[in-house]
Amino acid sequence: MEKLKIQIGNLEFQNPVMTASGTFGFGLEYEDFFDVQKLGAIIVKGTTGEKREGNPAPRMCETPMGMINAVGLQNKGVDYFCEHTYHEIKHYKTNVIVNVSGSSIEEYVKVAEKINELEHIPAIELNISCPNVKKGGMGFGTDPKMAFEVVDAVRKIYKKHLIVKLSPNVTSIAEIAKAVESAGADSVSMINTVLGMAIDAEKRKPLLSTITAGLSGPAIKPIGLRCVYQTYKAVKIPIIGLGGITNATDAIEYILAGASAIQIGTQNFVNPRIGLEVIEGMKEYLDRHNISHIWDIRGII
Amino acid sequence: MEKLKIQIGNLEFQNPVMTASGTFGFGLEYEDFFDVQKLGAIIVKGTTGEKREGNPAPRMCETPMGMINAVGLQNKGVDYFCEHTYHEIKHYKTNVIVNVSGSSIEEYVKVAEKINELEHIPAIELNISCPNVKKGGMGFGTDPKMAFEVVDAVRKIYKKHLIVKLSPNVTSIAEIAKAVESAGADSVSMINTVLGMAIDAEKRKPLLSTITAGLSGPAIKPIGLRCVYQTYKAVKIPIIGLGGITNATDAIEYILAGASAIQIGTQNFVNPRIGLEVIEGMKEYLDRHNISHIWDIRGII
Amino acid sequence: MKHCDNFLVSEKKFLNTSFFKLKLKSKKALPEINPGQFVEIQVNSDSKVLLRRPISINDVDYTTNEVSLIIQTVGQGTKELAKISEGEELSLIYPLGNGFETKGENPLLIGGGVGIAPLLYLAKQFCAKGIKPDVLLGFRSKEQMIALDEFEKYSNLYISTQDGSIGEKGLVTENKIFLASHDVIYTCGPTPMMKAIAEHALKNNTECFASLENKMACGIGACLCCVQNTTQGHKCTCTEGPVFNVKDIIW
Amino acid sequence: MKHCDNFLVSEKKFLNTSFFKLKLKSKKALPEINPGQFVEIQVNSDSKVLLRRPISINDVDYTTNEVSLIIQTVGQGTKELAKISEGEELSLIYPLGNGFETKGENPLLIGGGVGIAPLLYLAKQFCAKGIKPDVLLGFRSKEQMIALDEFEKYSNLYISTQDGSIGEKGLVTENKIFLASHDVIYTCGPTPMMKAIAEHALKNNTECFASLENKMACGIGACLCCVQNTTQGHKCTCTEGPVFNVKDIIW
Repeated sequence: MEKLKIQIGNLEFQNPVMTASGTFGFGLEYEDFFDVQKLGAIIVKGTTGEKREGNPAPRMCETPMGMINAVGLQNKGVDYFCEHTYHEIKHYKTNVIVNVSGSSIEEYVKVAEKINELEHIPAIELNISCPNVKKGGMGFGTDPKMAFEVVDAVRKIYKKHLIVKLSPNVTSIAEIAKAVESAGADSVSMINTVLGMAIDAEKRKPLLSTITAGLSGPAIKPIGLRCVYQTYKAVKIPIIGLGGITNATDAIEYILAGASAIQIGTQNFVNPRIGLEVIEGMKEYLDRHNISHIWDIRGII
Repeated sequence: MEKLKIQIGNLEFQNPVMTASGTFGFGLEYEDFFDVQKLGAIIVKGTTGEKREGNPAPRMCETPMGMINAVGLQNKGVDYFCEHTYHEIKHYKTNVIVNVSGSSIEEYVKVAEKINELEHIPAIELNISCPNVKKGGMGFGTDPKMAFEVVDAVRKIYKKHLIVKLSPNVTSIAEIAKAVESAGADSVSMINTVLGMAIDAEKRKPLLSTITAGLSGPAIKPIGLRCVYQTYKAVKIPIIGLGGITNATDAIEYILAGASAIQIGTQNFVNPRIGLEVIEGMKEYLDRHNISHIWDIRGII
Repeated sequence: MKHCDNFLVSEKKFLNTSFFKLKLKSKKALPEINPGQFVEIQVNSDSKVLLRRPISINDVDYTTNEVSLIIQTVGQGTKELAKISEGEELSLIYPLGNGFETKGENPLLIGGGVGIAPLLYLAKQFCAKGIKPDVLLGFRSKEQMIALDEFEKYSNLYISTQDGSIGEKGLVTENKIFLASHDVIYTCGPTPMMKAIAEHALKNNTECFASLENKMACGIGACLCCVQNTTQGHKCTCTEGPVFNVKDIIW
Repeated sequence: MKHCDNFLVSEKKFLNTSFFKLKLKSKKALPEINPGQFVEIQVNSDSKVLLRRPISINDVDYTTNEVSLIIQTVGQGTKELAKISEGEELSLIYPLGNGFETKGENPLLIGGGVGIAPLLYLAKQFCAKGIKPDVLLGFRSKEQMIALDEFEKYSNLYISTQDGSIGEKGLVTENKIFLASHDVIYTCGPTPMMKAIAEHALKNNTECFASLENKMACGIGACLCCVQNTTQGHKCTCTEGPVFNVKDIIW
């Protein structure tokens, strides 16, 4: 599988296929379905400074070829992760990356510092784009200055690979990407969910407890591709593309748009083995088209 | 149909169902399918200062529950409209509204001035959000200051009802809406298409000549609803909601989110009689729920 | 161990105007399945319906490797499932959730609407332990009811209908068997029904387990979408449920 | 006058591994349909395929009010259409486009792949005028061909295959009948084929009409998505085409 092997910053990946935070638990949940160590990386559930209960139900509804979620960073907190969950997954022979979330710069820094100490976590994904928390979250990701500040603060204390996850809910995602690049991010991942809303017309009520929340799934793939394409022309750091990937063809489209690697999100819910199928499908595509390495077609659109 | 009769600014509508610019030609194209005068309004194809050939082919591709178009304001220019097309449609016993587009403030002003002279055109929809033209278009709709300037200039010379069509491709659509409200817009319509992109992985080519272009259809309904909801809380002028409406239920959802009226776009291509069906379906909904007027449920989410 | 496999639709039968039954045959030996567990069923890969649908298991036949599901057509997903033909295949993730334990010597099983589905397999499991349980099923009317031969075989069956068109008239909580003494109550059905049953059980110090419904995405505890608020915080209906002890539920 | 109606699938037949034929029966009398016109067909309202598919009309039977379509399964839309059963209904917008005129005393009709479909009805119209046209059909190989009994009845039929497995070996532009003299050429097929034919026709001052394909949304001239570049600027393939005089086309 040399054709799929990549290096992003100082980090090696056996292939460019990762599972998106919040859609793959801690990897453990998918062990019944395939050997999750075959993934290029597992990005585990968003982790905050303290335990969070997340938003009240209802947290999910379906839309045409999409879903909206309002989970709101429910998690057991960074200390629980370090003391318990970490020990269940640190043996994985692939990159385990922690999605780091927060409501203040101090919280991001605190979580990143603690994760920095974990030997088998070679990278974090700084989530400055969660639309489902009242304070912070997406706020940091929609203003270049705030984005710079939070990444700059984390960069000062976090010594390993720093991925920053960006929001599409902005006038120019390339501007935000440039800001986080200049603050020292090693790479960016995009797109987080698109801010959306759904209503039950019969009951005349919103379908989600938070009213507006995060849209994902095939419906948003055109938006994700566009964001990657725009950002590829604007920054030098690698881009990890996501948004609506359901098969290897979609993954190839992201690479063509400029992504160095991809993440699979919502489709994990539909097909728990999709990660493996995308790896195999990308390999098959490269073989069929006689392409010697996946990056040979990166950004050629 | 008293239940559906509305007034927006100084303009009366027999019902709140309009057809979106660029999806219904000049109304003439749909006369074989139903009496288009039953619509609340027909918003005709975007008109510019001079004739435009639009973008090269390919201009259209499909995405999951959506389509992307890159037509790029192909039209015969405002003079041709005033001298020819106008005379074919001025007899319609419903509101015929002209979508006014341009690449400069001068062009918007010039077109608006000419349309202002047409007796049977009671309103224009100022399109400051077309993603498919290189100069102007969406540029005006993504910056509050530029949006203010163009609306202010048109307001000075345009005496009838002025609708401004807004782009969802911004960090805060409510900010833009506030700017155009303060510049004297009588109402806003939203959302124009979402900037998207599609790629043919096998051919390793973009599927559209402009590479990025405008996504519409059911896929974007959650985004449209969210934009209307956010804007309803921010401005006093009425909102005309659009984006992915395929039936009366979708239309009711937009009203619940805060829209005073709605437009049907892409679905006109799938079901040429959809306008009529939505009018009938909204009436049936109000009867079934014992609601005496459509605005009784406006913005109650 | 959870599985994700294609099953063959070996039988499809409409039970009334809105309920239909699917028998789905596995190509391999079925794993052990507990009553109250469910499957996540993929509607159709051509469909605009994106996510799987959680459907509780109505019955299991280990000899033929078949599971039975009773499905109510309520939305786009189930409407499309109703169009499937015998001989076609469906992808299932199974078995999911904790399921019911078979506790109690004198249990009462109460189902309402499509919530009756998992109680058949639960009644059968009680019978296998030598206990023929009391089963109380509630419907709006006779027309909403389905054929209950199987339930009659594996339980002492009681019926309530709201219009009295069959069985006792009124809610299940007004049925005489509900008011009789039982050591454990199991219930699955509409939330107001389960809530009323839970209140009664708590008041009478009867152990009571309710199988809850919730909008679900993954079904395996990854997405955290389907949480139920409980005295111990948010719990995933898919993995920590769907069966909850009613004393833990914050309705 | 355009119509939007449901048609009954009265016959469905697979013609080879990727082509199938649908006979669709109208519930009312068919309007006059010209050869080369097309329909916009809705795939399935449950499908994630949003837009209709433009399909050219292969034949018309006014006595039974049936239109025939030959469809090649190429993408998601046509793949789903291939799953439809006889007795089901499909929504059609029809008849669309300008269609072919029947000009010429000694015409040649050239089809390639699924582009052969509209030429049958065109040949029939010529026969109705007392002219049995020359028809030249090109396929990659015998396996890609379909039964041509109908064409044999209404034309002097010539075949080219790229591998020579039937008819003359080579491209249609190498076929002896192509090199013979005709006063008007009509063509429908892959763009490279039509372009080569057009060049030949222009060189020889033969009138030539080509039926073009394009990605379409509305089919009725409203969306301006399906434009073809011509010497008179962008023209809608759906209303100003699909048939163009090749001297106007900017390929």
